[in-house]
Amino acid sequence: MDTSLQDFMNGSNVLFLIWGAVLVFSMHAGFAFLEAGSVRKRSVVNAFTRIVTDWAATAIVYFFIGFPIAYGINFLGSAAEISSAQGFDLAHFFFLMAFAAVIPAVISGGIAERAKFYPYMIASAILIGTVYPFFESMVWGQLGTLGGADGFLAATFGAPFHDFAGSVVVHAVAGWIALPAILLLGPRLLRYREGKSTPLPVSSVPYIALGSWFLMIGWFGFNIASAVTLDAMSGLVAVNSLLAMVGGILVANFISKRDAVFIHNGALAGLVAICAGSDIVHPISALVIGGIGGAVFVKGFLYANEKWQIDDVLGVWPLHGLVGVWGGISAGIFGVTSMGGLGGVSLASQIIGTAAGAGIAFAGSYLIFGVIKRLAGLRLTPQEEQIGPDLIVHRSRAYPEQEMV
Amino acid sequence: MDTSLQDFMNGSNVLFLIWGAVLVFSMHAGFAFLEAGSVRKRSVVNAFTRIVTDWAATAIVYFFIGFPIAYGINFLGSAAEISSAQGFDLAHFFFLMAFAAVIPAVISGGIAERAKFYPYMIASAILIGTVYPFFESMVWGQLGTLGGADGFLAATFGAPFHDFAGSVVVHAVAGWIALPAILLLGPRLLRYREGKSTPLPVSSVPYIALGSWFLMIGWFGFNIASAVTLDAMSGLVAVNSLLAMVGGILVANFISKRDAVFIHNGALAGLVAICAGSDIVHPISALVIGGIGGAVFVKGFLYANEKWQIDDVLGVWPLHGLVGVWGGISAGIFGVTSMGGLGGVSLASQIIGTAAGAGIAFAGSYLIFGVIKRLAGLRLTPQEEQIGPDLIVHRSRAYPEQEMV
Amino acid sequence: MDTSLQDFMNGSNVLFLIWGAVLVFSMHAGFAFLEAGSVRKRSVVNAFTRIVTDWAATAIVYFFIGFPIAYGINFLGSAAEISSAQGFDLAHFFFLMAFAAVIPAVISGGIAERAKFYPYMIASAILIGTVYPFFESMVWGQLGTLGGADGFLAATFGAPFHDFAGSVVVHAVAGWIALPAILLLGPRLLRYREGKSTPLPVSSVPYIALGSWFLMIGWFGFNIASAVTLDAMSGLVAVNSLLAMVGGILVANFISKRDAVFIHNGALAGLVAICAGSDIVHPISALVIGGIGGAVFVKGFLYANEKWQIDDVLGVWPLHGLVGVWGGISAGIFGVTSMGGLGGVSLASQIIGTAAGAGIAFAGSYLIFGVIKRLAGLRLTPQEEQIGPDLIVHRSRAYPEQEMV
Amino acid sequence: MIKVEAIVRPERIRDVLDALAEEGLFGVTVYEVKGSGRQKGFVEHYRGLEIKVNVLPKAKLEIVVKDYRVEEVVDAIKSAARTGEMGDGLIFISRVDDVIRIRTGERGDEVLADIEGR
Amino acid sequence: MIKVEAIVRPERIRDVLDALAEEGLFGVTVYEVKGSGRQKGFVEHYRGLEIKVNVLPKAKLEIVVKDYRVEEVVDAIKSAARTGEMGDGLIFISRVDDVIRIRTGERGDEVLADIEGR
Amino acid sequence: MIKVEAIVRPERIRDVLDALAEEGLFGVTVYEVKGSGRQKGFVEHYRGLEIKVNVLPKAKLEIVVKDYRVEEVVDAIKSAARTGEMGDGLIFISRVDDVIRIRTGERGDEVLADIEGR
Ligand SMILES: Nc1ncnc2c1ncn2[C@@H]1O[C@H](COP(=O)(O)OP(=O)(O)O)[C@@H](O)[C@H]1O
Ligand SMILES: Nc1ncnc2c1ncn2[C@@H]1O[C@H](COP(=O)(O)OP(=O)(O)O)[C@@H](O)[C@H]1O
Ligand SMILES: Nc1ncnc2c1ncn2[C@@H]1O[C@H](COP(=O)(O)OP(=O)(O)O)[C@@H](O)[C@H]1O
Repeated sequence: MDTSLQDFMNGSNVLFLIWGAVLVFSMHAGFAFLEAGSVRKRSVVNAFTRIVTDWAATAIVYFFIGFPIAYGINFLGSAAEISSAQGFDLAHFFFLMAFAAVIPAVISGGIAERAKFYPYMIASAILIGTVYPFFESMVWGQLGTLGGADGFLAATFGAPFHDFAGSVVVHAVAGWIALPAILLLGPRLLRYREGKSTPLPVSSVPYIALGSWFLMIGWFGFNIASAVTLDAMSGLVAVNSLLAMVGGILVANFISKRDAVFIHNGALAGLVAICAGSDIVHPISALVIGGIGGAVFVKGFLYANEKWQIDDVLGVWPLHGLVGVWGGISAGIFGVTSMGGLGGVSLASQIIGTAAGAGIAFAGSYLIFGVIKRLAGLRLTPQEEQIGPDLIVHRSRAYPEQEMV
Repeated sequence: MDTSLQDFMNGSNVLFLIWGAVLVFSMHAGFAFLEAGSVRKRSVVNAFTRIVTDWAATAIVYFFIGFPIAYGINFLGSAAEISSAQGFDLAHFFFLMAFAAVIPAVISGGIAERAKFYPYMIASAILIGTVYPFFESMVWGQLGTLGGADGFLAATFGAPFHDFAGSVVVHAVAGWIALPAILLLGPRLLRYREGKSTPLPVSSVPYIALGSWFLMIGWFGFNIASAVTLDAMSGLVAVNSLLAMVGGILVANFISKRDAVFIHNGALAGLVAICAGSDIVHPISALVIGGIGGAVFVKGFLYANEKWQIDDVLGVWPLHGLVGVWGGISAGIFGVTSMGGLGGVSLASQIIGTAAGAGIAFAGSYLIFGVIKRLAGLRLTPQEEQIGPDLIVHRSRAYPEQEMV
Repeated sequence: MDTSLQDFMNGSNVLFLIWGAVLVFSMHAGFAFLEAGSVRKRSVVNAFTRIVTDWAATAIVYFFIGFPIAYGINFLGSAAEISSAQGFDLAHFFFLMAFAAVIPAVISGGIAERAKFYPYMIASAILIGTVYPFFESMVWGQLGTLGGADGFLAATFGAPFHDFAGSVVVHAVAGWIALPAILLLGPRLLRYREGKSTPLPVSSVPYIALGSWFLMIGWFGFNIASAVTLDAMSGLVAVNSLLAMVGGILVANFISKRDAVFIHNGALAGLVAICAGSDIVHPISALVIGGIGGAVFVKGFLYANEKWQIDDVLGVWPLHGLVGVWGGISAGIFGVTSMGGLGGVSLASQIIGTAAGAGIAFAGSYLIFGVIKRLAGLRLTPQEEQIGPDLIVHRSRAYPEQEMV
Repeated sequence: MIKVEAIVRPERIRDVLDALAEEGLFGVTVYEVKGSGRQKGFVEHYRGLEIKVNVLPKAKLEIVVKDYRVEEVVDAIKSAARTGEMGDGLIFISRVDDVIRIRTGERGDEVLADIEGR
Repeated sequence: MIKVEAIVRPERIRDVLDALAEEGLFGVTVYEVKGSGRQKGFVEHYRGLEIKVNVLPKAKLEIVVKDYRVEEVVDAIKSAARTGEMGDGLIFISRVDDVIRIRTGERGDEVLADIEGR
Repeated sequence: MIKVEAIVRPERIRDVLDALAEEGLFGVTVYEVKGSGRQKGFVEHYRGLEIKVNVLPKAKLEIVVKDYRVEEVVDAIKSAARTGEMGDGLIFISRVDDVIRIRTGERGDEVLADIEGR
């Protein structure tokens, strides 16, 4: 192959990754609006600010620490050295950094309206530099213990842990990291009164819809570009993502009787569920996987927030934690050839890999949020919370003109 | 060509289609916000919910029925069987499914604020499984009667019906499908009082603008990826789309005296008009085609909604129906080489193909909406309409926090 | 290379440019929302309308005049003639036209709430047909005086003026064009009272955030597709853009004490700063460049709007003008190999090129806005301004339903 | 001088204003309010969580008139605002001691005389 | 008939409505208002520019009752709205000369009698 | 005790509040309202459809003061709110029978005495 063709192919592969990375970056706009719409007006500015600064903090920590831990590649050499093959490694870093940034965005949705600004940001940053890349390394990276072709699980059960686009590595881990943060923080004031659930109204259904649209759109970059190079590109991943999303929408619609917020979240549940197996299951299986994902979310949300009285504002633990677990396992069920899948997957590996992810995430997060809580406190005072984080943390309101005379 | 290069090229073509499909998918966010901004606050949640669930219903019907009818390809084999050439057919399905989903989104904009939820959804789904793929097959698909290189029109008039990106197959069909639905439903309460038009206020110009932006942006995927493979890719399509949009904006601006809603819709009118001929006309022709499209929309909207008192909330019949017809015909006028175009087009074929599309759409829709109206009713009761579909159908409001005490 | 491969490669390159162009186009939605959120409610419709019609006017002027001036290529031949190599030149035009459209969008943000509609639009159009392409030609185009490999600067200082993605050609020029427009217009009524600054409240922080997100996302197209062809594609540009943005966010956060608007603008400052050197500096340098960009913006904004009482509503002069200058110079500082950069850059050339851009822009703009001011006036009357441009210019309001009884 | 305050359904406010205008009464001030009374509110659902909302959107209009016009105003409002369903609203009548027009400085009945036609 | 107007903290409005409902008083009209008083406002920041906001969001509720119920109403509001911090608000008592129910045309005390239970 | 209600142009509300504050009057409640009167509304256009809007945004402020301060208040409002163009608004004066401060339980003139300075 002559050089110019090689350059062209490298460039195309870089474009593929960057196309994906930009879409995953755009999901962050989605996290921002999903949270802004789901909280009360007093917490809207805070939602936007946290999402964008967390992205920034993640980029730095993952650049210097997370990516090197996970893949053994660092970018401390000169610009010429680190950008060989048209900067493919850098592009890959960008794509995976955008995955890592899901972690603080998910936590943010759970702890909204009552958390302090910096303690939460520091805890998130520590997790991005430790727990997250450690597990990533075991599945996708240099360790390969769980996901490597000759890692422990592959050797034991005949197939490694398969998590194509991160149902577990990203979503389950994010959800199970968020849970301790939510528990350690406790519910918002007046969320439960004398043991009774008294829901706090969301501020804007249109913002929730906008957030979901950004997430739905960007998710196709998330899943499809997980192929990393164009010769591994697959239309199957795209259609599986599509149909899983569709399954989530329809099931959420039916079991919630046309509840707009549940439906828009149901789409996301379908997408969380399909990440792991999107490259190996049949589209009809994807529809089922996504549909079950939608149901797991709706039911999980009601159990968590109503019954167990965990004030998980956006339902991030059911959405990413529970549905992510379902995604990891479902790849083992539907990925086998007898179910019309492409095979090369083992249910045992899936269960173990998934459990490991959830367990490590929960434990690591409990430790780090626990320590930070002790050292600095995680929560605003009740008076501050009553006034709201926008005025307290940012000295501003979401709609200044309306609020002024 | 060695395999890895072939894989790379297949993968690139799949990326091309998926890039387009994701952009067309993002247009759905546009439909949602365009409708949400154009209705009153009581119908905002309903707008969002209908747009997203219709997408879901379309995906399923088109996967199992529509695409197989139109192209003779189904996806019932195993994952391995259906994803040859890196899943090119699946990617193509995704792209075309996103086109099909324009149908219910367009209807939705016409019947907003007063339609029942499921009857409308079922009628849309039936249309996606019958009328739409039937006409699609005649133009782009296995029948090829109108659009095939050796179809009836090609044989008769020397050139087949040319509809590159669906001015007719998608937009005119959508608009002429929407018209009977709107007529069978009748105008909103108080929209016309004692024969006089009393406009109902739109809720949000910013949402209308946001919707238009999503549509304008996504439309470049719609038109450009209609080339299907990269070797047929053309910068001409891109610039023609650009200039037609620009023509629509400027003409709408001038004839409406800076009416913000008309201007944002004018951009879309330009884009509807150019779909058919975007691959063959000269950019200056595109500017003219788009400009006339803008004028057709503005005038058509006023005639329909004011004079004929058709309560087409978003003006979908003029926008997609009338401008789509203009698009189909204009390709025959400006596509010929004497007008600087690439040729290979016949005005007679364009007129016949366009008329066929509008006629089949109108008739098929009249039948299906008529039957559903008889069986289940299409419309909320006056009391329900007064309260609004958000509370009646979804038991929620768009801005819960504001509305509560 | 056989033809089909050549076609495929051409098509891929066209896709690359179009991918970028669509992203840059989407930045315009960002400009629209950034301005809509930053003005008072009475000026929201005007913001949306100006941004979209300016895009249209720019497209036409740049198609017929600007691009031919800058690159010596026109599109007056037949469609067949102008679309060789799959319409690569047309795609390139689209991409660069989207750059040119930054000019009126930036001016718009500075003169918001008080400018007349057409005088400003005409002045912008004239600038797009004269000053802008003239300087563009000197840096990127046929003149090449500053940026050409054998232009004047290259001959004198050993390296041409390097402005990869337009810190200077686009942003500094836009900012320094906006400044005279703002000065000639004067501050909004009541913005400064008896020499004291009395800030006018912004209408919506969420819209500011939405605008920033569109801009941040689209910016990756702006920078990355500046490589123009895939064989010049570079992951380095992507990561440098990312880290510069991140630097801008974090520095703005720290020096403004979590001010949401500053933080979202800080991201943009980082991106403006990195455009020039994004293909040659090391990612760690990019972080520093972006961070300093964030600081320059925050401080520049306060100086301009508070101290010097220039009512630059969105802070476009500090953001694009000052930070753009910093971007041009910083490429000369950090681009050299001793700083880990790829070299081929001269600080002297950078300073001269940058100063030339700012100077030409300021002078040309002063002249054109000055003449138009004399001939037609630039500003609404005080009574009109009090009522607001939405009602005066567009006879409509942003939230009609809310305002009506 | 008498202040007439009427709480009506928001969808009726235009009709009420028209009815008043027909009597030559153009000077009116309108408030967006929420009301609770006999009309039932809605049980709303967000992510499956029930919220019972007992207050409903209402419009309140306030018009200050010369004493002898009160019954005219009450009748105009009643006939334009009535649907017969729960939630039609109430009218309150109370006394105002003085009225001043800011623009002219006029006071008392004179101000109201002034504004009854246009 | 007496009109009781109370300006309270917005976050207390639900409690006040509940307290009134316990007394059998369901007919209430609520306004979103802004108030200034002894409670300090906030200094807000937008792009570093300071804006001092002296008016704070408040809720006002208005309830017209028969004369003898006034003290009951005042007590209910006081106990449900009080936090003890600056900004708790005021209650105003004034006279209403007549009340008309639009739906039925009833007038006077009768209207209020009618609405005290549900 | 007297209640002074003033309907003014929204853009004048800050000036009015400042003028009142200069008199030592900080306790004020503000409403966003719509008003119709002699000032003409706008004919708006949406997608070419004309909507005539006769009501215009206004601000209403309400201040309860001791009887002897009424003229002071009226003058402060008048001078701060007047532009001389149609639409400057009206001031209504009426009687209040009692005032209660929720925080302290104080009643009557005492409440108002208390709030006149800060
Ligand atoms: N006693 C009252 N004091 C103040 N406002 C009241 C009172 N009673 C009713 N209202 C207002 O009148 C509105 C309509 O009252 P409602 O009892 O629902 O209908 P109807 O008057 O037709 O029986 C309420 O929503 C409330 O705003
Ligand atoms: N004289 C007054 N007239 C009208 N409204 C008043 C008056 N004094 C106070 N208010 C209203 O009561 C609210 C609470 O008053 P404030 O002085 O802050 O608290 P507190 O009554 O606990 O001392 C104010 O925000 C304002 O809306
Ligand atoms: N009789 C009235 N009753 C209640 N409000 C009134 C009355 N007349 C005028 N208003 C209020 O005063 C505002 C200004 O009145 P308008 O007639 O437009 O101006 P001006 O008082 O300067 O002639 C109106 O918008 C309305 O809110």
